[in-house]
Amino acid sequence: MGLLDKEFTDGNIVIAKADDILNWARLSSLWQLSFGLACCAIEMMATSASHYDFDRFGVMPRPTPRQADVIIISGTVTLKMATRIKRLYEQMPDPKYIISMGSCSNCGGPYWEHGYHVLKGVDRVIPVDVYVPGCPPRPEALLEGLLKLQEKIRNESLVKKTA
Amino acid sequence: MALKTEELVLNMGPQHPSTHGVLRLELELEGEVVTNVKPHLGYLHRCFEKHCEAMTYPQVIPYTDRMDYLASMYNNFGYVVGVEKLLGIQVPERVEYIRVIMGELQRIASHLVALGTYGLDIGAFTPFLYCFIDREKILNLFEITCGARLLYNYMWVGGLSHDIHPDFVRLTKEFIPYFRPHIKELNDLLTYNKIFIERTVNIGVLPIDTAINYGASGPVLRGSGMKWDLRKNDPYSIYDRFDFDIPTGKNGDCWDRYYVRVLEMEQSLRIIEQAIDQIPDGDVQSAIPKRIKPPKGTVYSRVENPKGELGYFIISDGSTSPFRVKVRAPSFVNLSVIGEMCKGHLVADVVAILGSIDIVLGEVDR
Amino acid sequence: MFEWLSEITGNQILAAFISAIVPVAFIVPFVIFAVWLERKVSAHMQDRLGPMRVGWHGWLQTIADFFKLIQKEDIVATATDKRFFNLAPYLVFVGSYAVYAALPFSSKYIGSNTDLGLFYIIAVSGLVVAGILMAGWSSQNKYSLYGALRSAAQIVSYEIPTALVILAMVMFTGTLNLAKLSDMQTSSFWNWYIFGGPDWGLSKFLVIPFMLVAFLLFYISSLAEVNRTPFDMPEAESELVAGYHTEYSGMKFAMFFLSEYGNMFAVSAVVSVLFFGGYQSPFGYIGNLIGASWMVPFEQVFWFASKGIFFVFVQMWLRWTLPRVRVDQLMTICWKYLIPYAFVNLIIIGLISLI
Amino acid sequence: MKNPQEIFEILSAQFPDANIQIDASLPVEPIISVNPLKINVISKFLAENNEMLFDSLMNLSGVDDANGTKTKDEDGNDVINGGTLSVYYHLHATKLNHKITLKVSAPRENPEVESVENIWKTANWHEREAFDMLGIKFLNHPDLRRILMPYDWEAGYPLRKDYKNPEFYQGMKVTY
Repeated sequence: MGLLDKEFTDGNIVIAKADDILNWARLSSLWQLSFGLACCAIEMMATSASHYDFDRFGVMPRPTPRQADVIIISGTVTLKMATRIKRLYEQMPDPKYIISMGSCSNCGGPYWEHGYHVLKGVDRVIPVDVYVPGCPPRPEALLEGLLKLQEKIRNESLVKKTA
Repeated sequence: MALKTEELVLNMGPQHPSTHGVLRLELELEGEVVTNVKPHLGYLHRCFEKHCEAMTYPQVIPYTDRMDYLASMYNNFGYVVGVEKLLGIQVPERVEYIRVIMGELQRIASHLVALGTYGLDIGAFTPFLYCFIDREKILNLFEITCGARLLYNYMWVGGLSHDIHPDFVRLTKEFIPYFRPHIKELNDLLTYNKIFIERTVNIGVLPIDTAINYGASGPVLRGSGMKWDLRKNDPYSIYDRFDFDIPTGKNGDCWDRYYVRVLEMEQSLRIIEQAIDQIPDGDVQSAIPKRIKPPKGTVYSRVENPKGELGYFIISDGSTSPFRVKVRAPSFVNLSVIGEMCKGHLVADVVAILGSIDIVLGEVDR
Repeated sequence: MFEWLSEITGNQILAAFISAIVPVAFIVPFVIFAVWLERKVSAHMQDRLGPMRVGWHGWLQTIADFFKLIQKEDIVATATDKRFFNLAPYLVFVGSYAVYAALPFSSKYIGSNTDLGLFYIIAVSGLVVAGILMAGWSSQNKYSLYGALRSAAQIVSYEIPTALVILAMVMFTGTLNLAKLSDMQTSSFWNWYIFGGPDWGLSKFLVIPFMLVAFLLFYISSLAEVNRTPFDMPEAESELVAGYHTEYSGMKFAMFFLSEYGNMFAVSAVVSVLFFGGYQSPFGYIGNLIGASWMVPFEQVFWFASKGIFFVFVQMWLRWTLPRVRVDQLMTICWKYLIPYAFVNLIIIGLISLI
Repeated sequence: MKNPQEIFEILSAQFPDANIQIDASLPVEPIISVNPLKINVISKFLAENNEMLFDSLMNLSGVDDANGTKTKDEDGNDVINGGTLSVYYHLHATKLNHKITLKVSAPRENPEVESVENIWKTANWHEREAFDMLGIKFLNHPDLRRILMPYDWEAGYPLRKDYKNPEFYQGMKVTY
């Protein structure tokens, strides 16, 4: 059944089949870089603790950027830290994704007006895939952000680079 | 011919699994032995004091939450006590009792994170998750009263933002017998574990006079054996009505600082037990002034934050927004002692010592 | 196995090649199962669920990890020493894979029935140390260097208690050949060496406590051999970021993962052969009962695998409960406690085997 | 157990030339103001004298008094020149349990204050922060450099009332 209902316009079947498997593999084993900045990091730890368990989705914290696929920017990005985050992003091997967690890393958050040392949003330094609003976002919001990211990876394709 | 050895500078950089956030420690090493530690701060400097000058008195409270985001109830508590001293207003009894209960619950939650991440630093993964399970129970209590899990904006100048939930008292009474055996379980799992003791006893010993000279406070000072707790020595709010004792360590090493926190959790349970039955009724927002314009003057108020002595120095010039607020953050001062404690230890001990002084970077960098 | 194959196929090289493939066919599915098992065991110990979304109860999780690791970009930093950097993971895998040649999976199948089985195993596990040092040194990263030096010191110094316990066992049993060792512990668990070995007599009862001590010594030093907690100094996350495989990404890191879990099973298998009767079943074979003797080898493989997996489970159990030991404490345990105990044990078992 | 008034008398008797005044008019706590270049001598006396025993410096905070003349520069925000920057010391004696607040004011142009680092080690970081935020130079401080802001931050001292945000820092836009 699955074969017939896939219309033939979007690339032939073989590519589509390979895409699905590769995308499924990438989205179901997102290894997270264990890196937290501020209050959102505590909510991220609560998410990977027993109550909201990140591990159910295959997210495993890895200490080194070389083995990480997704980096969750959880907290306020200051100017002094921004150059470090850019270098961390560059250290990660390629199919990598960014979740910007919390309004501080989305757009500077409560520090947008008088924060002379706060970077107004991490997307000025690195390309962000999913923004999770909230200050700090609840663990359920972070899980929903992760599902959004998995959604995005599911639709990626080898043929045409979406992002 | 002597072996030519060189100093190795190792960067435990802003992104490091064990630095509790964005702190960079520059270690100068001889082989594995640390000769000098130079902390580099400021990676989370969020300009709190600049915001205080631009905001009115009530608007500053959400920013105090975000300083020590593990004990934000107590940050509000310190700031609010200071402004009330400046205004000279007296808060109703009900508010005082609720503030003490919330403060002590927050102390238990903050110590749970401290003990859990300390187990992580020494290499035991499981206690961290057990501590977070108990902490979720406390966060539920906070959530039903003020709607937030981590940063509450709950204690206002002169009162509280919400009255406590009708079945808050019942839930708290259920929490106490639920949590007490868990402290014993944590002790069996980690405190009396032979390897844990091997890793923490006689590591990072801090004598009392260096502790006072460096201004260390809270569990770090009490771990060195000094019986100093602001709730007893410089009482504020209604802490003098409850009887609880102050646990102190013997020889000021990492194990003592860890164990003082475990005992303090029991003491906080005792306070909550006494306070939960005597909550008088009344309106929690009766004493909140319409426009907060304190007279021209200065005040330095200090409270016993779970991390140590949190002080607010508020200068008001008579307008509705503070002229200058300087915060004496306990983690900032406790961290300055790390250079002294780490000399002559191994790299693994630096991680243990950093975990034992339990710093929160939001407070260190403000 | 090798002899039987060379008769059928006629030439030696083809037979050698085929008998080399069989352990890989066992290791890769075992590692896929073990990584999934570790995540589920650690999860349930920590009161959470572990992988659930990737197939029923997450059984596809490791396959997904494997496919994802294939797609990862393979970063080789410019400052690294390219040749050694690329060679190191395969050398580490060879070190743990070569041990499988001497492991008796069942009476019918053993990689190569050498008489120096145990001696060969100790010698080959030295390759792992070379691979780790190469990985640590060539990635030009201070943390990797620290991790590699610590792990090399740890593996080399923990080989001495392992060798001493094996020496004691050889004195008691009289053979280095693992296949013979397993054969001697036949019929019931009472004949296993942990309970004093097959032949009745005074020496059997005298040696039981010392066999227990030998087992504990061997198991502790095998933990250190494989860098598992409480001795996981090299990848001590909290201080050394990720030890010697900090700079590795993608398939090279998967190779390290493969060799770590392969090594875990290899060491557990040696423990079960030495003390718990290798592929012997504790009660006797169903195949013999119902007269279908062709079933016996398969039962033996089942018993061999289940004993190995039980000891791997115990290693995981220890990892998620015990904190980590510091480097100098690690060395004190080895040189001041394990080795003296191993010597005394060796002498006593030697005396008993004379009776 | 002494109250600030008695301590003030003892201090002014001990150091007549350091023009010590006390200002108890404003609420909550009386403040003893001292000459900035004499602060380390006075602090040593306060710490060692066995009637005082001020062994713990609770808090050291730099404040921009903003009492100079305000002028508008070309694009509209005001610049303060003249006036003073002051440093408040909150001292506490743990054994005798009394507290005082010292205040030191230095001119805004080149604010110089003696460092009390050798008496209370905790002052080291507090003074570095006061320097970082307000530009108050502490004489013979072991290593006076920025503590919170990036080391190469040339856009002045952020907590001054007339501080203006730089447009860019290392290629990143600072203002919103």
